[in-house]
Amino acid sequence: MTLDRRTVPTEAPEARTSEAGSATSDRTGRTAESGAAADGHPPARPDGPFPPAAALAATLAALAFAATLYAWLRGGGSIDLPWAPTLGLRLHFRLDALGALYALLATGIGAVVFLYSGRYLRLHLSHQGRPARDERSFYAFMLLFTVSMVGLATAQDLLLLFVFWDLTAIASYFLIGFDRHEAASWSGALMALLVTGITAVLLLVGSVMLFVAYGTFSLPEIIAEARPGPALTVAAALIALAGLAKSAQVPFHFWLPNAMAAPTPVSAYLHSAAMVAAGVLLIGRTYPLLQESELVLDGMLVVGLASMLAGGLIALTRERLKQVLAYSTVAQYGYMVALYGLGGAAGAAGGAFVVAAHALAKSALFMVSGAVTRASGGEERLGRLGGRWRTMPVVAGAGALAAAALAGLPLTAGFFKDELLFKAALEHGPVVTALVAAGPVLTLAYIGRFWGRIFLGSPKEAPTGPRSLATTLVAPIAVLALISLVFGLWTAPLESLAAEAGSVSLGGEPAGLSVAYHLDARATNLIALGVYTLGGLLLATYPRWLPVAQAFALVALRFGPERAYVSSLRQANRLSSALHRFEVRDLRRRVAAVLVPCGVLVTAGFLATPTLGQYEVGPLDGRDAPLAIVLALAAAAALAAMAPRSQLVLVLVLSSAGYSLAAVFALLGAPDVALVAVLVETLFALLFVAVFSLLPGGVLDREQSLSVPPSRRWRDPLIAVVSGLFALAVVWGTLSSPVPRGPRISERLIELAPAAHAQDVVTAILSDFRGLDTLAEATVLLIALAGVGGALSRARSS
Amino acid sequence: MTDLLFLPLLVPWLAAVGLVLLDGRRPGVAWLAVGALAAHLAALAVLAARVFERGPEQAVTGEWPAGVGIVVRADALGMVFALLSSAVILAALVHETLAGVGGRRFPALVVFMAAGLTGLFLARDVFNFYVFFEVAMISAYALSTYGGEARQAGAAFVFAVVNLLGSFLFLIAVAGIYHQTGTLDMDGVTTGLAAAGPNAAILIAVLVLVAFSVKLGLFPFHPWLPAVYIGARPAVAAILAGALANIGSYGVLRFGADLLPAQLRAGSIVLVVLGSASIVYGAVQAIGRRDSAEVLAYSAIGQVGYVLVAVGVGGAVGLGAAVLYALVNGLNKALLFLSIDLRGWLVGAAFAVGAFSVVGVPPAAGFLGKVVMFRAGVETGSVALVVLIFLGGALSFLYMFQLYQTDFWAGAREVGRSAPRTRVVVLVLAVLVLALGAWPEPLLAVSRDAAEALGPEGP
Amino acid sequence: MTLLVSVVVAIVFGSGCYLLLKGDLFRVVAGTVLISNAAVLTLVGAGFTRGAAPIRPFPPGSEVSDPLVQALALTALIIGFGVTALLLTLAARVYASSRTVDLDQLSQIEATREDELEEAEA
Amino acid sequence: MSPSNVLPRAVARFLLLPIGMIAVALFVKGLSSTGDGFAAGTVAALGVALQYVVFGHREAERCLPVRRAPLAAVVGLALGIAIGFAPLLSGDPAFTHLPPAGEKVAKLGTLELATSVAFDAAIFLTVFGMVVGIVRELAWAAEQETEEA
Repeated sequence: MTLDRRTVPTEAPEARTSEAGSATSDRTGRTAESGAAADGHPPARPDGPFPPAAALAATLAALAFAATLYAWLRGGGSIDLPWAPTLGLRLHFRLDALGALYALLATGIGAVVFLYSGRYLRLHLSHQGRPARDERSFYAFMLLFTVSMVGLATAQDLLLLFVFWDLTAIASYFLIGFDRHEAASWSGALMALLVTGITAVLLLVGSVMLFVAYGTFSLPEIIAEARPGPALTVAAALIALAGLAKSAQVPFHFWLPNAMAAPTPVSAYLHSAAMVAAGVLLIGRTYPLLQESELVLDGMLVVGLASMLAGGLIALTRERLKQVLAYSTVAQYGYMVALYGLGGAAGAAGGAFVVAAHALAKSALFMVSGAVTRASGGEERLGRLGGRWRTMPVVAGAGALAAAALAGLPLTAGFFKDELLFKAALEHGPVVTALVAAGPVLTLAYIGRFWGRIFLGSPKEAPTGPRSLATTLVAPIAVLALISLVFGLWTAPLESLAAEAGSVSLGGEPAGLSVAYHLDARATNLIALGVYTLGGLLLATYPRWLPVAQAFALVALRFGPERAYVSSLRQANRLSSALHRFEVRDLRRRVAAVLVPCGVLVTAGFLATPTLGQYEVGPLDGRDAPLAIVLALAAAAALAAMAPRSQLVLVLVLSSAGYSLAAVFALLGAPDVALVAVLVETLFALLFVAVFSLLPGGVLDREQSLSVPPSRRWRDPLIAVVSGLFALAVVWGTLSSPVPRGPRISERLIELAPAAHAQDVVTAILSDFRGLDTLAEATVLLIALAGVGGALSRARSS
Repeated sequence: MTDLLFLPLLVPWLAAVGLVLLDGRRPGVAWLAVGALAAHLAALAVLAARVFERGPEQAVTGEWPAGVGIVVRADALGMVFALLSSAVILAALVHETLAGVGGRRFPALVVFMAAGLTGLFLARDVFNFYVFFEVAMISAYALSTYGGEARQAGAAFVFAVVNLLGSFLFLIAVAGIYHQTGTLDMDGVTTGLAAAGPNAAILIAVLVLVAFSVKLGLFPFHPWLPAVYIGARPAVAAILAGALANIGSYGVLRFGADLLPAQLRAGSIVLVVLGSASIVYGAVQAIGRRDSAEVLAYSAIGQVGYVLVAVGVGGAVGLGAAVLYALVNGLNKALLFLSIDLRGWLVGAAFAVGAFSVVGVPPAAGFLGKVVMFRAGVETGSVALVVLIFLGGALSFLYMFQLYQTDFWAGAREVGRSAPRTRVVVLVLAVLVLALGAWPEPLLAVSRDAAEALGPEGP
Repeated sequence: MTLLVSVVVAIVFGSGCYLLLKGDLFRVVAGTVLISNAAVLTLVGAGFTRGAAPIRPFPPGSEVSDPLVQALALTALIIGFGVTALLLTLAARVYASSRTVDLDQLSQIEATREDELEEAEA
Repeated sequence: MSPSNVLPRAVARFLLLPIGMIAVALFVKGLSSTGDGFAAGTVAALGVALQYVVFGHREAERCLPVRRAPLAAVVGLALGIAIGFAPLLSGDPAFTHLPPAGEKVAKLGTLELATSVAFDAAIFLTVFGMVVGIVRELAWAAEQETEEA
């Protein structure tokens, strides 16, 4: 298995999850088992007592739900603590209606899903042969997710919002990758992380833009100050993009179907009520800024409609249960995004209402799919199911309720979700209304197909799973479905919460929201009737339409954004490999990589600054003749060092260059330097010869007979000449005319030397004025000795 | 009160000299070195606390006039980098001690490097800076042979040759600085260079930039870096990437913003271009690599690009961003490199923290680096810069998590088990990275103070 | 004079660079020795004054050579010596482990090792 | 070592004395004339290196206490650090030498006995130890190499 295949999905999700997925699960299942055996942990058992971790998680979530509800009923409240005063960051949380709505969803649905997970996860782990202790990380990340959602729902500071935003992405990453040995989990987790993580950076950029413009990250303060303008539009668009990506909207939607590699409770929670909801939450939270720009609103409307239609169409064609639901989620969040895009009170409050109504129904449906799959021994293809109502009537009934809620049938909360959409759309003319109405038509068709093919008809294969499902696998579905029904009949709580949440999104303006059944011929009712008729018709005749939808799905997958994602990942890896082939691997070019850019930069420096009059030849007269001669000698020796074939001759030439320089120092009035230079050159010669004596004879001369390839025959001297030229320029340039001929420290040193009890000023500097340098220099010598010892002792031992 | 000023330098220096004679493979000796470094870090922390509270502390050797004697000064910028470097070195030494030191002179060399770096960050004298720079570098050359494999000797040779070239260029710059200003004391140098000829000053600036770019491993000066980091043992790689590379960041800040502000402004576009090229080049190279050390080496090339870009942006925001990014990057690299030869799910968690920090996902501290970088980019009003930082981040997502999944999910690191105690340091670093992200005030305040310590470019 | 010193520095530096670009280990070390010498000469050349050695008593009437650059040059020389000594033994060590002083062969060995690393991971 | 190189051996042994004297002179005259601890240390070390070249390392080490060379370097450096930083104990900045500027110094011949002389001696020890240490390492490595060959 190459990495490419693991990183990059190679096929359309349907195909991959079927073939590649099962193939790898075979192999990795074995690895997991052997790993479990090696660790001494037996595989999880599907039966036994209810897992305490799940119980604990569910209890905590339920308590959090109760606390949130209590706090909300007591009028909300806020926490405001300093966090990072340097950037004006505050830990500012407020439980307003918008926050309460999402926090209640996250904790409430969380509690129900955790209850469901207890039994489900044991079944899942035992199916894979993994030990029960693997579930600990599952609950840890689920709880982290819950906490992050509550934080996200209540945060009032953009940077704080970003922190929780990314925390949800982290939790989601590890939950999708829970079956880390499966190829699908591998690529699905990476995809979700890349898509939501990278787009999260857009939220950060937008926030920083607002910070730079308004001097604060505090959302209420920014909203109070915000004035429409291009900067605000860009910031709002970036934030909206982050929200759209998280809500799995076209063109970022593809991460969601791939995230179905996660265990079903994760989907029931994250991919219906929480993770995807975070995107809409962000839009609702920053809506006062977003609605300043028509462009952003129109963009959201278009994206919402596109997601609604594309998601609905593809959902109609999917075979796997969770794939149907995933595309349905794309479509349903399209409703909400479209509502926010339509704008106004209806849009803002409607968006909030739809989130809740959808979350209840979709969460239940995901759990239905999980229950059915578990009861069928892992079967998750619609074509292989059927007639399941006989074996699991409660699930079938609850599922029917949830499906009805999703399809917007009367008596469920879902009915109002459609009605609100129609109402908002009607204000924008017939075209928008028609487009919007197409969504529910498709919903009715795909969800009807989903429910019907699971529960109706005759069983295609005998169920191989457990004969009866545990109560904790069924009850959570029933609870959510019933809540959907209750809110369909008793509309007041959800209505007021959504209205107030909408008002938060509108920056405090009241958002009227009237949710009630009207038995009259008002437009929304008529549209709803039309939708039911068309939807029913579509459901009845969908086999005939299927090729059209399938063609669309095929085209969308083949040429859609997922394809772009996959191919850009592949291209990036390919580009990297191509680039790596040019990576320098030998010393010569590593040296050239320093010298050549240095030469370029020096040239640039010349072009950028005036050079006229900056260079001086310096005084030179007849008395300097000896100096000029030794300098010439040194230069000649250095040039000669390039020629010799034998290493020993090279060392001799090198020494003569050094001695010539020592003579130069002596003539320049620097006897101390000259003395040390002579000594150091002597030592060098000694060391070179000593090291050469370590090498077998002939090696030094033989290597030199190697011929130089023609490509290098000119390049090396050229680089050398260029570096010589830039050295000339730099040294001449910096050693020419010091502009301020003010006091120099050297004069003070000469004055003060007697005070340091020394006649030789240089020695005074070395041992007194700059003794710290001398000490550090001596340290270099000691370290060199240590390094030499280390290198040679290993040379000896090797 | 000059005694405390020298104490952080004196402790490791003396300790290292003593340690040279002892066999570092004996656990007692290694723990002795750890103790010395811990004492050093404590002294440094006390000094730093005083500096942050009351402002810079300064002394001149021998009570001579400044310039005659060597000026030693602890200011916020130096303290920040000294603390980071020493903490990383200590972490690496503890890590290696727990795993078992394999070289006779390893502890001594590590402590020598701490001494050299401290001296360098305290130096307020151009030549003194160079001397301590060489103390740190020669320790690094010797350290990079640690492990004793053939490839390490080859890498050390490459490392030494290329960096020596950089050092000599820097030395030529020092000669130029002295000739142009008549002094070596940095305060005098600053005023002297402000009055120097523009051509001479820009040439000095170029040499300094090249010297520090080589240390940082910036594209296109980088080719020595992968060979050294890949060949080195994890502890050594952590020290090189987390501590030694700070010389480059600090040097660019100190010499650029403090001594050559006019040249920095004039050449800011060069810095931004070099930094951007590094960001993209490092990230693209990292994507296709499969070995942890290779990915991290190229990631290091990319990450230092951000520091350079931030310095190029300049101003209080840019310089503060550069300091903060260098700090966070040092910690990230120490954490990630030290984890290379470890296994187990806890190490996986620690590695994930490091990976999230590199890509800038909160609550890992790295997100602060991204925040300040974007702030610097937005304030310049350059769309291209913001897009570049975004792109660099996006690519780092890809390479970090490809690596994480290969190593910890696909089981590339499952073979063999590491002793639990060897994981301690990595876990501590991971917690530190998380804590600094969750409570960002210290990092933000410290990097702001450090940027303010820089001369005329500061606010 | 300034020009003359600069030209010699340039020649020594350029020759050193040429040796760095040569194909064997010890020429590279020789190159660093030359470059080190070029840097030291630059330091000495950076002095402001030329004349007698800065040792008291100064000969009357003549200028004294700048003592500071001499101290710097000394320090730089010695540091260069220490580092080059280490470099030389590193070269010996490289030779001992790979039995070649040819840099082409050495870089081939490095490339092969890296490729093995890649394959081992893939 | 064949008997034929008796002469070089005698010369080498004999040269040790003048070389040592040169080293001492360089050191003593350090503060007043050309030369300092580094030069003196190097010269002395070159004298020892000459013994290695002529006698081979085994014999050279038999008659000279060079096995302790790294110790000399360490002691020298430690001494240097101690002298450099000792003034901190009395509240003075580092590298404050005694006696203070301008005060009378006890003289030993021409050598002024300031602490900077002791500092120079520390440098002498370090340099001597380092150079001899490297020569020794190389000599032993050479022996190893010839044994393998």
